[in-house]
Amino acid sequence: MYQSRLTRRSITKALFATPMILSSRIALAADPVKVGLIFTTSGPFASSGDLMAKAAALFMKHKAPALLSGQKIEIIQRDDGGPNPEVAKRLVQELIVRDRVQFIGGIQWTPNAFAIGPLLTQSKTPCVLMNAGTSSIVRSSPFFARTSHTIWQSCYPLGQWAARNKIGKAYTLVTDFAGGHDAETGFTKGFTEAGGSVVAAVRMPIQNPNFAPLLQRVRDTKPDALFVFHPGGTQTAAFIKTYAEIGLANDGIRLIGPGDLTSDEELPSVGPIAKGIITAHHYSVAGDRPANKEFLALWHQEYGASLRPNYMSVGVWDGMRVIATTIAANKGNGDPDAAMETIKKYRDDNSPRGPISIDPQTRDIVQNEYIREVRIVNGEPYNVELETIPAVKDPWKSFNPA
Amino acid sequence: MSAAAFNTFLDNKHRLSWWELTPFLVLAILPFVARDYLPLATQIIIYIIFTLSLDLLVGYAGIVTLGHAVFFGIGAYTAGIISVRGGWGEGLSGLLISATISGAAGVLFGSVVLRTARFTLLMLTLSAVFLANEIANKASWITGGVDGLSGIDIWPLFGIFAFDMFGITGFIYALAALLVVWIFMRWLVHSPFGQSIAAIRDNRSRAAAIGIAVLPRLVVVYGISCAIAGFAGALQTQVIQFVGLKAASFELSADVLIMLAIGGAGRIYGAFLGPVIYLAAQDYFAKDDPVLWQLWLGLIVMAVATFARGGLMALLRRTAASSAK
Amino acid sequence: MTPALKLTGIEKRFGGIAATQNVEMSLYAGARHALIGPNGAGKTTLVNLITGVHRPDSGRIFLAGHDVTNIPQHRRVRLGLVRSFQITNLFASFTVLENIALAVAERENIGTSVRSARGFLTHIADEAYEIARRMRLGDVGLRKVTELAYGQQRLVELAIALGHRPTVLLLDEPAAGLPGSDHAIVLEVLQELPKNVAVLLIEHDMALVFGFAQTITVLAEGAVIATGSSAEIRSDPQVRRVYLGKRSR
Amino acid sequence: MQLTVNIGFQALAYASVLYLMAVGLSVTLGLMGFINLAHSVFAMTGGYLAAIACGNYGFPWYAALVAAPVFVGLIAAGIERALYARLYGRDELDQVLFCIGFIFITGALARMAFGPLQRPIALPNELATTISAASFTFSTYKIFVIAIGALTALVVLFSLERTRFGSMVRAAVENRGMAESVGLRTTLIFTCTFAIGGALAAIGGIIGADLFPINPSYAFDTLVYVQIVVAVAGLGTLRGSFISALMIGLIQTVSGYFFPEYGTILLFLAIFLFLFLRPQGLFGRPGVN
Repeated sequence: MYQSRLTRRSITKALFATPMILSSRIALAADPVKVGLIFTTSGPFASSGDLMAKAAALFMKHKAPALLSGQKIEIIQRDDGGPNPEVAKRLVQELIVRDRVQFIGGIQWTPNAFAIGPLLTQSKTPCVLMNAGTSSIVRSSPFFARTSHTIWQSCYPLGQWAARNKIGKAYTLVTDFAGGHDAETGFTKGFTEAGGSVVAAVRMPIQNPNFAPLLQRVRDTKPDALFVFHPGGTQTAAFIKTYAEIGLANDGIRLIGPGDLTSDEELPSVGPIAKGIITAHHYSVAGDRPANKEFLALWHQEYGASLRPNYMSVGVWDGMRVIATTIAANKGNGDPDAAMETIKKYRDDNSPRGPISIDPQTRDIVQNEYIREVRIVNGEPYNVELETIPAVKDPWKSFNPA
Repeated sequence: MSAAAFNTFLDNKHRLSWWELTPFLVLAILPFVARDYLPLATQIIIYIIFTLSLDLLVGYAGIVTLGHAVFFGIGAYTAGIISVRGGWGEGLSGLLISATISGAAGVLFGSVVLRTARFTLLMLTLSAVFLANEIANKASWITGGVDGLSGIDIWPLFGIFAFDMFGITGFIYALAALLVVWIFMRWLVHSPFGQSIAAIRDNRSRAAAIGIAVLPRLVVVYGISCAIAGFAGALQTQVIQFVGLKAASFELSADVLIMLAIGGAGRIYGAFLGPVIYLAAQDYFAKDDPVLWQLWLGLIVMAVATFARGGLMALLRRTAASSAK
Repeated sequence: MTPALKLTGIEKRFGGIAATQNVEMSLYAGARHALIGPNGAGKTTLVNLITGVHRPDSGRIFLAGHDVTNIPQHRRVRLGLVRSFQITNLFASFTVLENIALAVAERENIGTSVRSARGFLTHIADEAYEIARRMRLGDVGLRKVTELAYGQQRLVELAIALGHRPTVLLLDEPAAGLPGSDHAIVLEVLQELPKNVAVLLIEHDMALVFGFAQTITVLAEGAVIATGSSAEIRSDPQVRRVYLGKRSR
Repeated sequence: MQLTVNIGFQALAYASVLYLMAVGLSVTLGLMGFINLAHSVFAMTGGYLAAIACGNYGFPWYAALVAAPVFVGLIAAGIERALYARLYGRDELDQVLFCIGFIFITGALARMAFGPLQRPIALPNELATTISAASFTFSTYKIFVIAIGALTALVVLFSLERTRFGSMVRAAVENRGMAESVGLRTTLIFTCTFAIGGALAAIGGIIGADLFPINPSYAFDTLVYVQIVVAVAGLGTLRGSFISALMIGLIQTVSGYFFPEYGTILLFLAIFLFLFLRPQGLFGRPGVN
């Protein structure tokens, strides 16, 4: 279809003028709409990408057909191998130019998201962010929308909660990249506004094999609580084990952070020592909602009882739903502006994480935040939801109006 | 056998053969037959230039390094910083400045590490690449750290040709850069200087005994190689308008070493074949199953190291020789 | 007349072992001088000291009157001090003629040149061929050195040294590893060396030494125990005791 | 005081793991001049074996700690004969490539067999506790790790100095030509030491799983740390590895405590300067390269 249009004239024209690819992207309803998904399925962070890819496949199999009523979607999945913006940029460029996708989705990493922003604007390709959580990303292109979360969304309310719950002095320890910086500033603002004080703010390298000296320092500083953000995955278990081993819990230093700290899939391998960690986040497998029960039933039926999904899986699950709904609403006509309008009106009261919607002004997600505590349920650790903070918009954007 | 025969032999060995132009012919027609693949082709060209720089070290001077990405990274970051922090977006001068800086860094570094050999040299280059990566990570106020340096704006070339999303300008720009580097490399390795470098590779102690100042000459080659590596890095920055930590990583050092080995070291055109095969295969296989690709890549690299020394170029040469008989 | 090569009081210790003790020696232009001694007498160490691979602990080395004790190896080569190696030490990926041409090119100072994209300039090629022909290597000039028979490789070893037009030539066992039948060729080649070159021959084979050298120095345990004509050396009782005695053991 | 003890304790635990993972390398390098960048593959194999045995089949942890290294040792011997032996005496480029290829293959196989997630090795309950003495709190597990590290170092030193096999290994490392000329079968010695080195690395992989989590990219993640232990110790020495591991453990821990933001820079800067000033390493002989 596309190939036949590449006449000699169009090639010559393409070589000497900036071509309009918009026209080449308009497809008939019978043609599959191509959706490019970028996950991290190789390298040291492959484990979380795998959970994201599984969620996309699960949605396509069980939920998409009913939503799409005959319209076909072709998924083209690509691997960026981790926080590799140059790779992500090339993949997106190829997806747009070579594969002519109508939507981009996925994107686990903030730097990768920033790298592709200009491409999306230039080519007018809507992109649904299904994990990357730095607040300012959606401002870098009008074609970004987000179904995951922002880091401020969980860290700022957590700061307020901490100050209200007998934590006066906090020590912050975050991974040194944009996400970590957001976590540090978001928590600090919420915490200090509510009367708490931060005694030390340390940024650690993204790949750190040795948490022991960092945590020893925390113990010697004797704060009331340690606020931690790291990008989850393999670091989760190592971190919590070291926390227990250095004896911070014995000294009464509480461990708090956004949900990345106690990511659901890693909790079983951490074991009972994770008990008592307080986190704020938008999704837990322990969430007591019918939509979540259904989601988990499908997941375990497909991938076995021992593998848990996590918040990233849910970000993808809802993100795929946004894309499928948009395609159905516009009958796959490929008009990016119409697609963005549809996305801005999206709302779903029955997500596994509770009611969610897209804020039409910011194109960012509005969702409940839950304060959770790790508790042992039926012999396994879970993030049990204690409090609900309803319909949280990204706080960063209200403090930093565009 | 006579002196004239020797002259003829030298002529045959060093003169330009028609087949040496084939890579450029193939690349020149690419925009007309495979427009969708231009971003990939541009990436391949950038890696060819980088691999050429490594070939000068490994293939011609016999210096094995695990840290060549340090200099690719210096070039890449210099080009990015000039644009983002300095506001200077002119491409050609950006390339030259970046190449000069990484060349100078290479001379400094080379005059330190080339006094050692084998394992120690490998370990020095290995710790250098981890050090460089961590410096780029920590100096985030100028490099962007883990998030990388974005917002690089390269002005249209000669004020006319803007870098477009389809990568046509980028492709032609990179191709022209490759042509320049190739002419320079070819001229260098076939000159008496290049021959003396190969003599040092063959036999260091004999080279000193025929009056070659071994260390200074290796330092010069090291500097040249690093300048070319930096040139490649700067080119990548300008074309994709982004620099990340991978530009100065052990991973990239290992990748380029693999590309060179698959193509074949010490023959210039091995540095063309290696990246083409590696990146094209990666593009084709890794997309669907990165794990299987990693397995195959590992098997190929091990097989090349164990059985097929000299890589594809040696294989081609043997095939050509046996079919000529 | 200034000696082409002069050593005064050369001493070198490795760890606790004295490898060279107070060696004095003078070679004039055109000298045909042999250095003999049992295994481990310090002959190769002395060559390494003269050429600059090692630095002596004390003593001085003069080349045509210039003190070269502290200058690096490659600069001594440029002053005309050239050696060959006991173990064949060639440029393996090059042909015979290229091996020689590399040395000629360095003498002509074009080893750092990038003027010619054709490898070597014509006059260098001609000279390399001329040396190869004299060394009976004309017919194999375009073969890779690794393809040659061992005897021919030994000749390439000498040819590379000659490529530098040395004023002082140190030959470290040029016949090492060759069957006795081939020694005649080596001797022939040696006798055809340019007349004005000062040659120091280190050799085990007595026939070769006595056939070639006008003067012989005997080294034992790093020290010179005798210097003289072949007749004097043959009859020296200390040499017979130390040198021939050890060899027969 | 308390600080010194705590930092020293952490450094010692880190060093013990690093030492076990690296000690076999100095033998490979000293004995056969082989630059084995892929040595961590054996630590990874040990870790996976223990994780699967304990996690899936309910093997007792202590039994796995003994059985897995023995198994890895046997595998290492087979791989040495079948693959490594082909590359002895080759130039460093071939050896480096071979190792990178080997790491790729094992990483891919691990990913296929065990998935991308890291594999925890559950500790026995009595080790997952802390011991308090006066105002100090120590992890029982780390004490155990240090004990194993120290014990191994002692056994290695003792067998090198006092056993017949040890003196053969020393002779072969220090002067291979000489050892062969007096009739030592260096090939056999090498296969044995390679296997032992692999087994020790496997112990390191198991007890160090909290420091270096067992996952498919393990061999790449740990490559540089293991190599620099040997580079700092020096070639042609089998005794320097423990001290060198300790130095690296100290730099890591001290900089992690006082300069958490610049720990990695300091480590690699120190290594680089050290190797430049002393290319032969702590205990290596000059000229052995």
